[in-house]
Amino acid sequence: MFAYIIRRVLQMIPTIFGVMLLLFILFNWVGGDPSYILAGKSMNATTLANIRAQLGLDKSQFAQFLIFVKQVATLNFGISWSNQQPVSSILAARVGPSVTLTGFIMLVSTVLSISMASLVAYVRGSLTDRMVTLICTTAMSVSALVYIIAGQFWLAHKLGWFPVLGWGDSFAKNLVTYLPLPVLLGVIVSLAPDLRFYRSCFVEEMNHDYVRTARAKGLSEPKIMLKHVMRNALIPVVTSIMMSLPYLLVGALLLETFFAIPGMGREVIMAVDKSDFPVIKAITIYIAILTMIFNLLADIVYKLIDPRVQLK
Amino acid sequence: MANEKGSRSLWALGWKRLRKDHIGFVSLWMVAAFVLLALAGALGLVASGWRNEVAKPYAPPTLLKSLGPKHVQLTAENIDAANKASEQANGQPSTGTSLTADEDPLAGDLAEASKNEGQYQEAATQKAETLPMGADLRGRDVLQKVLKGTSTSMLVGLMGSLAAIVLGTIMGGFGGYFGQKIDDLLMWFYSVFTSVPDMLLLLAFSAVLRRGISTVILVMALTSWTGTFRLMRAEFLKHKSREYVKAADAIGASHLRRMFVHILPNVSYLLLVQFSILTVALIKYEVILSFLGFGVSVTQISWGSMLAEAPAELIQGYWWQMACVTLFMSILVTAFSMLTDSLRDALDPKVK
Amino acid sequence: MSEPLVSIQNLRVAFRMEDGEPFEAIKGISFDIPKNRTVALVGESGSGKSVTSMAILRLLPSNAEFGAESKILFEGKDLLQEDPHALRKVRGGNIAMIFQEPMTSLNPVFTVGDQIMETLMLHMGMGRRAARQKAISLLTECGLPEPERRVDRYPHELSGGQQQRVMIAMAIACEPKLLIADEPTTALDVTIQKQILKLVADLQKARGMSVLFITHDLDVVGEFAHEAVVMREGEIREHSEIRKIFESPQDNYTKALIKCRPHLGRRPQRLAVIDDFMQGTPYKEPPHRPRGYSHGDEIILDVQGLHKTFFSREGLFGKRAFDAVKDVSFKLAKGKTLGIVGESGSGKTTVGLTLMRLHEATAGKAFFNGKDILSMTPKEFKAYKRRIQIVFQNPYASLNPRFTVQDILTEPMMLHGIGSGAQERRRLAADLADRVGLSSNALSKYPHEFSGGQRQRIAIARCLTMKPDILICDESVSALDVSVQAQVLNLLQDLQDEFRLSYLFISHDLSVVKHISDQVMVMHEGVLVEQADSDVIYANPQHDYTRELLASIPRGWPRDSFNAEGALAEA
Amino acid sequence: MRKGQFALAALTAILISGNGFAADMNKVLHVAFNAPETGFDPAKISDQYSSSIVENIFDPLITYDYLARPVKLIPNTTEAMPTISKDGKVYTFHLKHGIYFADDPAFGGKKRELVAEDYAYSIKRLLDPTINSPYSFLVNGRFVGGDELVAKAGKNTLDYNAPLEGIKTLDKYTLQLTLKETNFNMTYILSMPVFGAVAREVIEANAANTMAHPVGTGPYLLKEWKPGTKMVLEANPNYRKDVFNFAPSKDAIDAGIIKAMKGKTLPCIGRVEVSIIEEEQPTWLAFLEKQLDISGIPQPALQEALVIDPKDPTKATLNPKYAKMGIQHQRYKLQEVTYTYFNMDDSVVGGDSKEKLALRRAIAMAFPRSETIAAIRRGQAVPVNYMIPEGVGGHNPNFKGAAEYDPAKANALLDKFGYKKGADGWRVQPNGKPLSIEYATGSAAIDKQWNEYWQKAFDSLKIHVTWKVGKWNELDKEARQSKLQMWGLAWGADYPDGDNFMMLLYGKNAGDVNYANFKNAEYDKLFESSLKLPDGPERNKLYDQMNKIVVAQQPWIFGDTRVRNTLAQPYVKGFKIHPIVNTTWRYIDLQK
Repeated sequence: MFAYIIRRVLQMIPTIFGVMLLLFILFNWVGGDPSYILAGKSMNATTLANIRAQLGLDKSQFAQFLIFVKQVATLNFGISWSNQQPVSSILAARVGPSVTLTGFIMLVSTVLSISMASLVAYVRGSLTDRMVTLICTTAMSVSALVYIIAGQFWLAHKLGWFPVLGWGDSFAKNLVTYLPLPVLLGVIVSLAPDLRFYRSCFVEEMNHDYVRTARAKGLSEPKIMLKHVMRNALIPVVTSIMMSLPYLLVGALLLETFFAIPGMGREVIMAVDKSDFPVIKAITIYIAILTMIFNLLADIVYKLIDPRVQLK
Repeated sequence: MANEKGSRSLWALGWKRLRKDHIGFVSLWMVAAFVLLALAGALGLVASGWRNEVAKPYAPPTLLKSLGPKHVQLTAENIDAANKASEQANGQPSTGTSLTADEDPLAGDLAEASKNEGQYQEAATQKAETLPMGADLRGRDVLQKVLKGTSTSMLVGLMGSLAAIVLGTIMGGFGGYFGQKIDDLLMWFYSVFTSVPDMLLLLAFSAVLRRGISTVILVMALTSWTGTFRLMRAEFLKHKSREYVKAADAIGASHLRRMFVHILPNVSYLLLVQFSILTVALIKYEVILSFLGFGVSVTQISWGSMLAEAPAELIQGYWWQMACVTLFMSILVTAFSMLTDSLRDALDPKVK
Repeated sequence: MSEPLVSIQNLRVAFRMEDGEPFEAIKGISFDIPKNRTVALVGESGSGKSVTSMAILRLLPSNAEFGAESKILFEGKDLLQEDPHALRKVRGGNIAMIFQEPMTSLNPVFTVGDQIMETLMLHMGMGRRAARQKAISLLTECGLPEPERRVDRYPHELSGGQQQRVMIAMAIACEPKLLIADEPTTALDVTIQKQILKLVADLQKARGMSVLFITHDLDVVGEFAHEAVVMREGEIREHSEIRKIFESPQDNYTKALIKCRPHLGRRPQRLAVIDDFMQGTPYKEPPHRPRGYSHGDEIILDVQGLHKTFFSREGLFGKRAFDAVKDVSFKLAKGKTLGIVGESGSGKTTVGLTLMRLHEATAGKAFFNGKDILSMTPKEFKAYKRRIQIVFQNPYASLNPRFTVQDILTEPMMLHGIGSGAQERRRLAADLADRVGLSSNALSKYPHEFSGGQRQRIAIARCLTMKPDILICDESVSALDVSVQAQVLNLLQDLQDEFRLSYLFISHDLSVVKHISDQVMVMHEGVLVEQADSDVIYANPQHDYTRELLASIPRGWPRDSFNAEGALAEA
Repeated sequence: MRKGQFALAALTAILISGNGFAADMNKVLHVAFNAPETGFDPAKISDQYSSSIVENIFDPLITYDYLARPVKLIPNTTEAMPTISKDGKVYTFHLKHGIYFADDPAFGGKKRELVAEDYAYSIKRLLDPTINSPYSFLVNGRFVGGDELVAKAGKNTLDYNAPLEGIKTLDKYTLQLTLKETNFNMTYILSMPVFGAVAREVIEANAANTMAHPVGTGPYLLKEWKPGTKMVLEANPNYRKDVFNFAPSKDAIDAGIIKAMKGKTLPCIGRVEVSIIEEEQPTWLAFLEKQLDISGIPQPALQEALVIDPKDPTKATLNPKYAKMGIQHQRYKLQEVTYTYFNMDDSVVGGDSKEKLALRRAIAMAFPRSETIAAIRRGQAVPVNYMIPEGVGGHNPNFKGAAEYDPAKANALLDKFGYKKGADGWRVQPNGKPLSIEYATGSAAIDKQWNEYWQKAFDSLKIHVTWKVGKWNELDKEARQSKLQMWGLAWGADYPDGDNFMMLLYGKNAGDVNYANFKNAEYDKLFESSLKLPDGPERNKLYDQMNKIVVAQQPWIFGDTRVRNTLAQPYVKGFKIHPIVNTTWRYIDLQK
């Protein structure tokens, strides 16, 4: 186990290197020149050269990459090029709202979809099952953008059930006032696909031989469902949840934009828009690392719930 | 069991099962109808005149006229008249510029040209007050737009997922089949791509390339091949140790033959399912891309570029473009998803 | 005889198929299971034996429908009419069941102890502690070594035989009156099979319960069942005392079933097939075929010191080596058959695949016509490839399901440039299909339209397209029903006689190997333990392992091994 | 000397009860920006959003009268408007006494008074090569000795302690600026937020991050900053006593404002919360839900919010349903021009030859400007006919510079100059080469709306057009490197004088603000002459001539000048939009 973790961590190094390379190529090639943003309305060649020197853009590509390597090694990405604030403090401010928003969406959606999926799988083939599947499929066919635009317009503005937008400093205030509508919309968007996926996990498990054994033992159907099937079906479910955890940080761009929630998704767009390379680098590297860590954690959790799994 | 019924390939069996599945079969017809529509759109048989300004700006849908807001729609003539009035008040010339003929180097040429301008005069057309599905800002027919948009969105979805599938299958196939160094390399590639947030990849790729349908397709392919790669890698890995592949090895079939003649047809039903899943995903993805400003160019129209106009329209009360696109998109996507489910059941060789 | 424990009366089961048509799997059968007796339900695939066993506990899938007059009386109550609650009391309590695949039939995420305790707590109302103690004693009773330790193990941590013991422990936990065993040993090695069979027989006796034992292999039940029900295509062909079944079978099908199974005691020129009996004419066994290598045999393949090591990753950077084949040498004579027997993990299949270079050998030489085929470059080897061919075990997996039979047969010819054109290759393919006994319209069909035996014929025909010298048969008949197995064995024999093919016949089934091989080599854990002419080795095994193996073969009737008293119980 | 100064400052603080802190900390104003700010170091910013914050934190020497229209400069931290020498080169400012910076650890716990040296330091910072001020163009080459000092610094920090003739303090409260050339806009320039006074101690203590540490003498201080998300301003407790005492202009609403505000100590509002909301739908909905107190009307909401008279669309009135709610509506023309430029160095659209001119003219004539004003601007814009917009010194309302919309004549003109139609029906260049024009554009929804009209214009001329879509900074870079063919831009007044606009086509500004790379000797000569003249008929004559050159040569296609409509909730008192000052927060009150 320990050796396994060590090896997996070592394997992250080439991946991180690849991510860095990809990022570096993409953004040095196409990322735009931030000096033109900093220079403002009017500029001259000297100003521009000064700015480029200050940003380190006048160094050779190789030297710039070496700096990048050093930044990744120390996880210190310096200051933002657009507003000259430490990248770490910018991201620190952004993480909270994203995690809160996406976390609640994920939590509500997961709890609802797992419980509904197990119920629907239990009555699989019935009218209820088919209706739920049909509703889910139809619900999934509508673009998230439409849900958000229409939801904000009607639920918040026309009906006045929720504030139109906003974000406060107090967690409780956010939870009670600002979160409900975006979370509701987020759940509407993610519930249907989750429900369908989890249902298929449950249904697939119910076809296994051990279910027959459990029946032959005289267990009742609910017990079979809740004990035997659930535990097995949770394996893919938990894995998919673990894999989606890094997206907590990426946030929900559309929701953040429409509800003025100061999350990571907006920061990414803003950083790209302003060619704020340090911020882009930091976000990407952090997310890459987190993705890998969560992948590893997913495998370890997998091992915990499925004793068959051997970590090699 | 099937002997007496004559020979049927697995595809034929799948087809037979699909026909038994009413929902799946109806979905298939609906998807087929959309594909036809898309083809007709692409060939210019349908909605070729979507760019014509046939109605007044934001003309409401004919049947639901009363549900539209009653805003005054300004026209260029209003603006011209208002400007003329203020020009007169300020003593500006009523035509041309304040330049005298000898101040303007083109004055003579313009005078000469004006003799020939007759051939370019266009008769003013009567603009419709209402349209079946209403009109947009420029008075274009929303129905025509959505039909043409269907064509673009489906093209984007189908081509994008095709490209992603091809990319994912080739890479996944080589990785899974050969394993070892090639697999390590491809897996490295894969983990790099999956570790970078999609949004960044998207923004980066979009920034390099020009706007247009081909770019959207390319960006989609570049950001969505990973799912297929994973799937195909696992399948090739599984199939390469299957006995029929070993048998092919034993009879002397080359690696490429084993990969693409033997294994590929056996995993292709998964690809078909994956293809339809991806198509649906990409049709929805295009909406987000368009909203972020990476959609198709001005002379093209897609569902996404129509929905990107929706937020601004909705606050003015013009709901019909959003409703129309949502309706079309739901029908297609629902049918496509249902078809996917049915395909998955029908083509799975385990279910016989 | 007293009141039977279970009485199955006019049982009809139909499955509603995808196209809505009902498919009748059981066509109105009736039989009783008396108390304290073992009844064997014997039949080939499609006979409905498993459906019958599942029907008793109503474990059939939801598309199964029972006939209106069908009754399954258990202690006077019709199980088909019981409400779910009452039925659950019967399940696991009065009637318990064990299945063919212990691995998949146990829930992988619970310890075996938990799974046994669950039954105990459910039906016996035990507390956890008591249930655990009981589970350990049950495991002890079922012969699981170190039960205190293994009770906390997960199913995958146990071997197949151990898993089946756990299944049995679970089944007998609540003192059932009837134990239904659905092919419980089919997936197991022969030595393990023997142990499990003995365990079931012992438990039956000790507990005085009834056993319904479902199997496709008459020999297996010959050893310990009291009576047998022979089924075919949803009907009962014969139901009588086990002794009668073997000694004076009444039904032609039963007779055929007994005869078509290769037997250690005899080796006819051709094996009997079902058709020999069903046409009504009395069957006359063909004469004995002598076997063995002789001095003048031309050696076509000379394998020396074959070694194969697999590596798996372990620890931080370490590799774990696993020697699948250790220093194996043998010679294959032209026109003769060399049998390789061994249990799973013995390395016998690896030998075959390595010789085909489907795995690269770690060490060793294999001289084919004097050339070492193992050290050739892949390019050089290509020319030799067609001369050594292989028929795999699973006819369902070894044919590409997307190819028609014609594609399958012409592909090797195309790859090796046999035949002057597509036209001729098609003609050659048709000839070969005919030769292996496929009908003329077979060429345009797909593999899934054929039965297992037919598919194996296609696989053999595919090899023949290249006119090979050596055919490696890797468990080629193991997955087939006995009647079909006989046909394929006969075909192989005919082909050998006709083309002077040399066979490397790999199988775990010692009877089959004895029947077809001139020489036999026994492998155990990668090592060749014994090699000799087949008659010699069976008559006079030198190695302990060979002896153990031989002793484990079910002999059918007369029963001679572990259950001699069982026969007495009958009298 | 410095030490003594501090001691004195502390003493004055006690003696003068000048600090008339009266802001009600419970009054919170909610406003939104539609794009992120960059930071709050006056020397480093140039965007409108950052300036809006900076102007509330820092005090320039001079500012604008809140109510006077046309705009009027008044003293801010000075006793009076500066005395200007006869030659117009020497400006002398006398600072008010007893103005204090907001507290900051850099002041070591003492009150820190604003002195002339602070302004000298702040202006020098704009020259500092290490600061790269975006507004350095306003100061470079302007002060006596300035260039020499900059040259001496090279790439390093300016020597702030070296004597500089152009920027010097005569005593503690007197600042003297000496210009190399007469400049009639200097007072306007000095009123810009970037000329607000910073304290050297604070800057040096926070050298690594001056953007986040604005400490000034203005009415507000920065309480909280979440970059790109939220800014919170709080009334500065050290703010000098400032009483609302403006004279009414002839605008009707002024009477009400004076009634509500007269005599109040400013600022009244204790806290200003600024959030960033990029999308228009949420911004508008948030205003309607009273989550915002003051908001512009996003373009899509104009029809909903206003009753627009087709006869005179710019005189729109508030929709009665909102007017009834008491929502206040104000309207003014921005001091801006929008234009689309042709790159005069480009081989297809640029150049002085008549055929190139004809192409530019034809494109200008084909663009349906009135239609865009109707559909996109919803009538809330007037056409540009002169390079200088209304309200800016030098504007000529009688001049008509925009090419007449006449696509038919434009086509005939192209025919005349040999832009023949090829076999496919699209025009080729006179030399037979294919004709395709690349138009640069952003990627927002609004850009797409504009592009549709441009597409229509080019289609009507049968000229192929392609789109170069890019982020602003990418396009800006390529524009300045002369790589674009056409691009549409807007220029807003930095100060209300025509010079700020006429410089946009000055040949020496090519590659800088002269994106069109327009180099016309006559124009340049006229521009240089105009610099020497104050605003007046004499200069206007030159401007007219220059405009004629521009109209004739067509480096620009004139766009429009927007009319801004701003709404405020009923409880916002004293609210009046100012055309130059971005925010009015310090002058208003909330009475819920």
